[in-house]
Amino acid sequence: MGNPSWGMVIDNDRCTGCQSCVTACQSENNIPINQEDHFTQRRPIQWIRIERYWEGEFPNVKARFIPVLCQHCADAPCEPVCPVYATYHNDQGLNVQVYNRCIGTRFCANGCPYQVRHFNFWEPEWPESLENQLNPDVTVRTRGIMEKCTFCIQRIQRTKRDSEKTNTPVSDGDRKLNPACVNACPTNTFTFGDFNDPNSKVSKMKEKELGGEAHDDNSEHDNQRGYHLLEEYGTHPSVVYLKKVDYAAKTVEKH
Amino acid sequence: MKRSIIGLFLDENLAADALDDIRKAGYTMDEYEILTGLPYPEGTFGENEPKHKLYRWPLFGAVCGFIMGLLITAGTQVAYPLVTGGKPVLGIPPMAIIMYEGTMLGAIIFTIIGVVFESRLPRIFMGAYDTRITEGYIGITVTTSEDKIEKAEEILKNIGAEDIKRGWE
Amino acid sequence: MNPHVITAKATLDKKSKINNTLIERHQRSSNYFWRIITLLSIFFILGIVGFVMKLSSGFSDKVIWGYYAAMFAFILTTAQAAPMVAIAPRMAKAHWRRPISRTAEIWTIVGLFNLILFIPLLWVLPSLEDGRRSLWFWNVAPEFHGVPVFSPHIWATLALCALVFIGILLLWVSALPDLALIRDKGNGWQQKIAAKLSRNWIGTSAQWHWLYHRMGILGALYFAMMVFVHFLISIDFLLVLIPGWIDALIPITHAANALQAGVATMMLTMFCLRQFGGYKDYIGHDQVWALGKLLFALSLLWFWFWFSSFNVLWYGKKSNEQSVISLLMTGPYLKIFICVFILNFVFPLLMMIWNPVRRSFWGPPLIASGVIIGTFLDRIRLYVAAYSVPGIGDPNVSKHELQSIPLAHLPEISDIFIMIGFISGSILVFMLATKIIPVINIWEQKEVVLYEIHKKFHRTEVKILGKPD
Amino acid sequence: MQEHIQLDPKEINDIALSPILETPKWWFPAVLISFGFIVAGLSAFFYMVYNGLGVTGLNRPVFWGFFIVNFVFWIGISHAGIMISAILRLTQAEWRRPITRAAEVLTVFSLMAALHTPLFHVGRPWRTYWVFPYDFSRGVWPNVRSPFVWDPSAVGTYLIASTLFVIICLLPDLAIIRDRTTGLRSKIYGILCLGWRGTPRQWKMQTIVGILLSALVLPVFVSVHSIVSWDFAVIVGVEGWHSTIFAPYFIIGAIHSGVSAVATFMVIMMWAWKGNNKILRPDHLDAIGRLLIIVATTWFLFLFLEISFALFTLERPEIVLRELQFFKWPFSGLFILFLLTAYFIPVPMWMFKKVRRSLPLMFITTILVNIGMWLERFLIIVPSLSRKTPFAFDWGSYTPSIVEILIVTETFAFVIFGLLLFSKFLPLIPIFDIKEGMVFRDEIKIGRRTVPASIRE
Repeated sequence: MGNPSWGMVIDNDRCTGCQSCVTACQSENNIPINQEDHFTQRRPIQWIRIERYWEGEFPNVKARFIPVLCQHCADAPCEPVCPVYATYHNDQGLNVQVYNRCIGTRFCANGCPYQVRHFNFWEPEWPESLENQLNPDVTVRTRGIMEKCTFCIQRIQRTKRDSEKTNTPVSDGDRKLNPACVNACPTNTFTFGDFNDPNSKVSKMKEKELGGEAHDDNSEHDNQRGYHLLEEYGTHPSVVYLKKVDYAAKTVEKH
Repeated sequence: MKRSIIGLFLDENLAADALDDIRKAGYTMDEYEILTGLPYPEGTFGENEPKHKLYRWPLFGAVCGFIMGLLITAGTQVAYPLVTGGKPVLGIPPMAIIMYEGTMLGAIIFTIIGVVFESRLPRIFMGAYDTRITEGYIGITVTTSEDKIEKAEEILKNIGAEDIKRGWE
Repeated sequence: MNPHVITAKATLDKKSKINNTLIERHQRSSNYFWRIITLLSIFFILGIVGFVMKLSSGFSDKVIWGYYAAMFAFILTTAQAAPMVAIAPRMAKAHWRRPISRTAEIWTIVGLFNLILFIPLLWVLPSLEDGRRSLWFWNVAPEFHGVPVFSPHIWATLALCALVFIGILLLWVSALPDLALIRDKGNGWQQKIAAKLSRNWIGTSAQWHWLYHRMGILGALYFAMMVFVHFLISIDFLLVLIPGWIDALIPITHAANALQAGVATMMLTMFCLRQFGGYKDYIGHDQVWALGKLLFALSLLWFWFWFSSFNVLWYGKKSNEQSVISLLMTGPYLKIFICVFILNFVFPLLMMIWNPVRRSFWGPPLIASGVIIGTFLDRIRLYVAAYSVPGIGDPNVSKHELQSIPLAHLPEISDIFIMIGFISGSILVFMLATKIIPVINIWEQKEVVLYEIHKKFHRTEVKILGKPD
Repeated sequence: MQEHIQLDPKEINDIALSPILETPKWWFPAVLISFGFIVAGLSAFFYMVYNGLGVTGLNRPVFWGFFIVNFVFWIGISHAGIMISAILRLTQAEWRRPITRAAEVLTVFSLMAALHTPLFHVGRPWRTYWVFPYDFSRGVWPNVRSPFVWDPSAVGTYLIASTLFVIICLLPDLAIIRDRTTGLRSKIYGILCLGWRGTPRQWKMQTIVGILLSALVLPVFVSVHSIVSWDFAVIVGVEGWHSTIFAPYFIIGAIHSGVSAVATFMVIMMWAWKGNNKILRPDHLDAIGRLLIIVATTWFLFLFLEISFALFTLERPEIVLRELQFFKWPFSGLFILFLLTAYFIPVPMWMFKKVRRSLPLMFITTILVNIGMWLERFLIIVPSLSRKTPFAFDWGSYTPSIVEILIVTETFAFVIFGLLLFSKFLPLIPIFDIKEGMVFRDEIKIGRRTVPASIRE
């Protein structure tokens, strides 16, 4: 049993855009509350965000939702450009961010085509009442550094420690293992797991939806819904998206 | 104990003649020297062409710089092998860039050192010197032992130096 | 700038002596010369045979035309770039150009020859209708409908013809005084031709003024046209054939390589003239010295252009760029690419940093021959690869990406015939042209006597160069 | 073209040393004003450090703004010096002599300006030294794959090289000042010039080092801006940046802006120190003007190629970006201004000899060019970032804050301040080079005509 390669499958067909994943992420990862002025300044910090696109003319308007979080790319464009190794690829297929090492050149943020990297323009602060809800497992980031989704690495590590203590293998789809967004989603849009383990749920889904040779829109793959976000950039993400089942228009989310 | 003397000239030809006489009088080439305020074409005064090994310096520097660059690039990546963006550790293009810069830096720094060394600088004792040299005068200095200095002064006088000064070496 | 460079002693001769010796050299031609001519013509006939074989194989499949296109591009980058060696220094008023400027200009005639090579490519290259990308933006938006389907063919042809025409005009204009000289002093058939060509040149100051003026204009035009031709050829006959190859640097790289190869060609021509042509007194150290420095600089430029596109493609991991890299460099043509890299960059660099080599008579020509071979291989690497990519119609080729890398395409017998034939053919044309037009520029040679003076400066000997403005 | 005044060495000394020996009355006010701007900019910087980068106009996705624009701009200006002095030295162009030193000094100071801009840019300036490989104790090293590590290596090399170049060429002139001044000053300059005497050996070294260093610095100069351009070109995610032509395009742009800056500086020198008019002639402006026409046109060709190949892909994001860049206010306005100032106003004017030889017009046109080139960098960086991805959801825009503007003015003030100080204590005109030119200049008489000529050893 080698190292795991953590990944996620996101089924756009299930997403209702309810934003509960966003809230869960904020509270799990000590992300400062995005007040109104953060949005007006275009500086909100959302490790996961719901991209909302409207289609068609009123009255028959369709809303499209894509939850976008760090794709933990195998060939991440954000990693090699960092001058101080503040972000690199660890042995569990995670694209990790070293807050202490970061000097805030924001080069990685330009490199990332998904725009999931966020910069602390201000010192983070919480209202008095929320000071005590901060998660002790997660550091509070200072101003002037980058931060991004970690697949809730603190939960992964805790589960691994427990499993080592009790000598029981990490069970697939364990709620203690899953990132906060996965647990919070009311419609099971997300599935989290280990792509290196062929029996894991994510591997099976990927095989089913994205299997076969190089994925394209040829006819024999019509029944397959899987795709990678912006795969033309050659980033090889470890997040697989499933198309919205839509008979009217195909491949809308792919832009 | 050496004495040195300087004769000042305005006319290039006169200076050249003076140099000839001094040479004829049997002063060796490390005894007399000609000082000018600007670079004349080589051998204008029939002085002997200075030998130098300047071109070896940049090459040596380049080699040092290249090794330095190699150590920095390869060394750091081997000592701290983090995978970034699926790029190979010890990928050629990035290393090439930094090694190139190192090479050039080494070459340039050593060139400068070489120039300072080859032009025999810094020089602590000015010996016989006159501030008018930088204003277009041409100075001929003779640095030699006590007994031969008189003769040099004689020569410079006869040829018609504008001014003659003595200095210590 | 350095004492070791001796100007050829002919520059010190009297004008009349220059006249006589040069005309004499021009009129006499050894049977050694004619033996080479016969040999070359035999090879050339071989080339014609290959040419016919090619034509017989039809235009439907563009893979088999790869080497042919490479051959065309090679002559374009060497022979048709060589005249720059005459034009650029003339603009910079550099005196070292004088003995070799004519030699460089005579190479323009080879352009005529290259036109023949170009014609079949017009049939090989598909029109814009097959949906490949092109800089002509055919049919991408309603406002582009005016663009004709065959724009690449039309414009490339026009530009190439213009280039050749301007080149020959330049040669003729700059040769006028010498032709007049032969008309007056020469004899035999050469004298008759010269009499026809030299028109009514009698060397009035008005005529000289006209000459200088025209030469300036034509030179500038030739340079502009050359760059333009390289742009069109490199885009329409190379870049667009490989889907997903988006390299904005290619046109300029192509032109820069041409300059490098042109200088190398001139270096080699010069060497041959000096060793075998018997112009030892006219082609001196400072020509080799100046051209050597140029060649060195251009070889560094080659690397810089290559690296600045390679680094960008290598660093980003876009799949279309990766596939282009593996097609042109790391893939089937890896070995050729390594040779090119060594011959066009590593070898010149390592040799030329040594002053003794740069000053020697053998060093720069040696490197030049290496560069020419390198350029030849480079053209093969690019063009054969591009032409071996199946067209857009093919199912596994998308507009934006090259899905499968085609295998290396080896030359057929006809390709080899064409290579031998057309290279020797262009040399043949060059050598024949030297019989009509003196290969050393006599009037510029005499002009230098006015502007280059060796005089005594107090105790030393200095060279004084005049720069008329 | 060269009508020239033959001066004897003493006159040349007088002219070149006048700024040093007697201070012009405008000097102190100028120093004070520029220093004031520096103080203002630095205080803005500390305010920013204290409050975080939120006080700038930067946002997501426009993470890079004025600071990087400015960095690239100053790197560009810095390319003038070596361009002028190295290339013209190697081609032995006589008209280079009076302007080489000025150009090199401009290089040095603009490089310093460029080098301290990243401090303003990064989120934690007090950690910037981490990009250098210094940490042997913990074995934590920088990432040599990052263009931001290539930058310090290249720019650092360039700065060291050009500074040493200036210093080594200063030695003979320092000796002149030593002989002119008395007392302590003379002592100090005497130490600085390492006891220069002017022996043939020393002069030979001087002449050789001019050529040798030029040949060595030229490749560095090419590499520097290529590497700066790769800060952008290696990013695949930003449509406007990922182009292979960037390295040569940036270089030629840099030369365009840099040579213009040198021309501006020359005009200022002519105005500021009247004596210079004997040495710095309209001829030199004329020559530089001609050079500029060629450079500008080449640059324009690259610009054309860059744009046409961007559209060549016909990909949606690219089209969207270019629409923003060319047709959407305010960028459309900036773009037109950029085209006019960087090419379409100056170049046609330079076509006329009158313009090339008139000080005020050259001053205006070259300033225009640099406005245009600054806008060019802005138009490359900001629109590309604000239309970064196909995610229309995350498109952004950018308006600089007062803090950024203050800090940008600081860099300009810094360069001016440095040049003023230099002009007070060291000669901006390479005295011995001029003298050499006077000796090496000669004439050839052919019939009634005299042709300007020069001695070549």
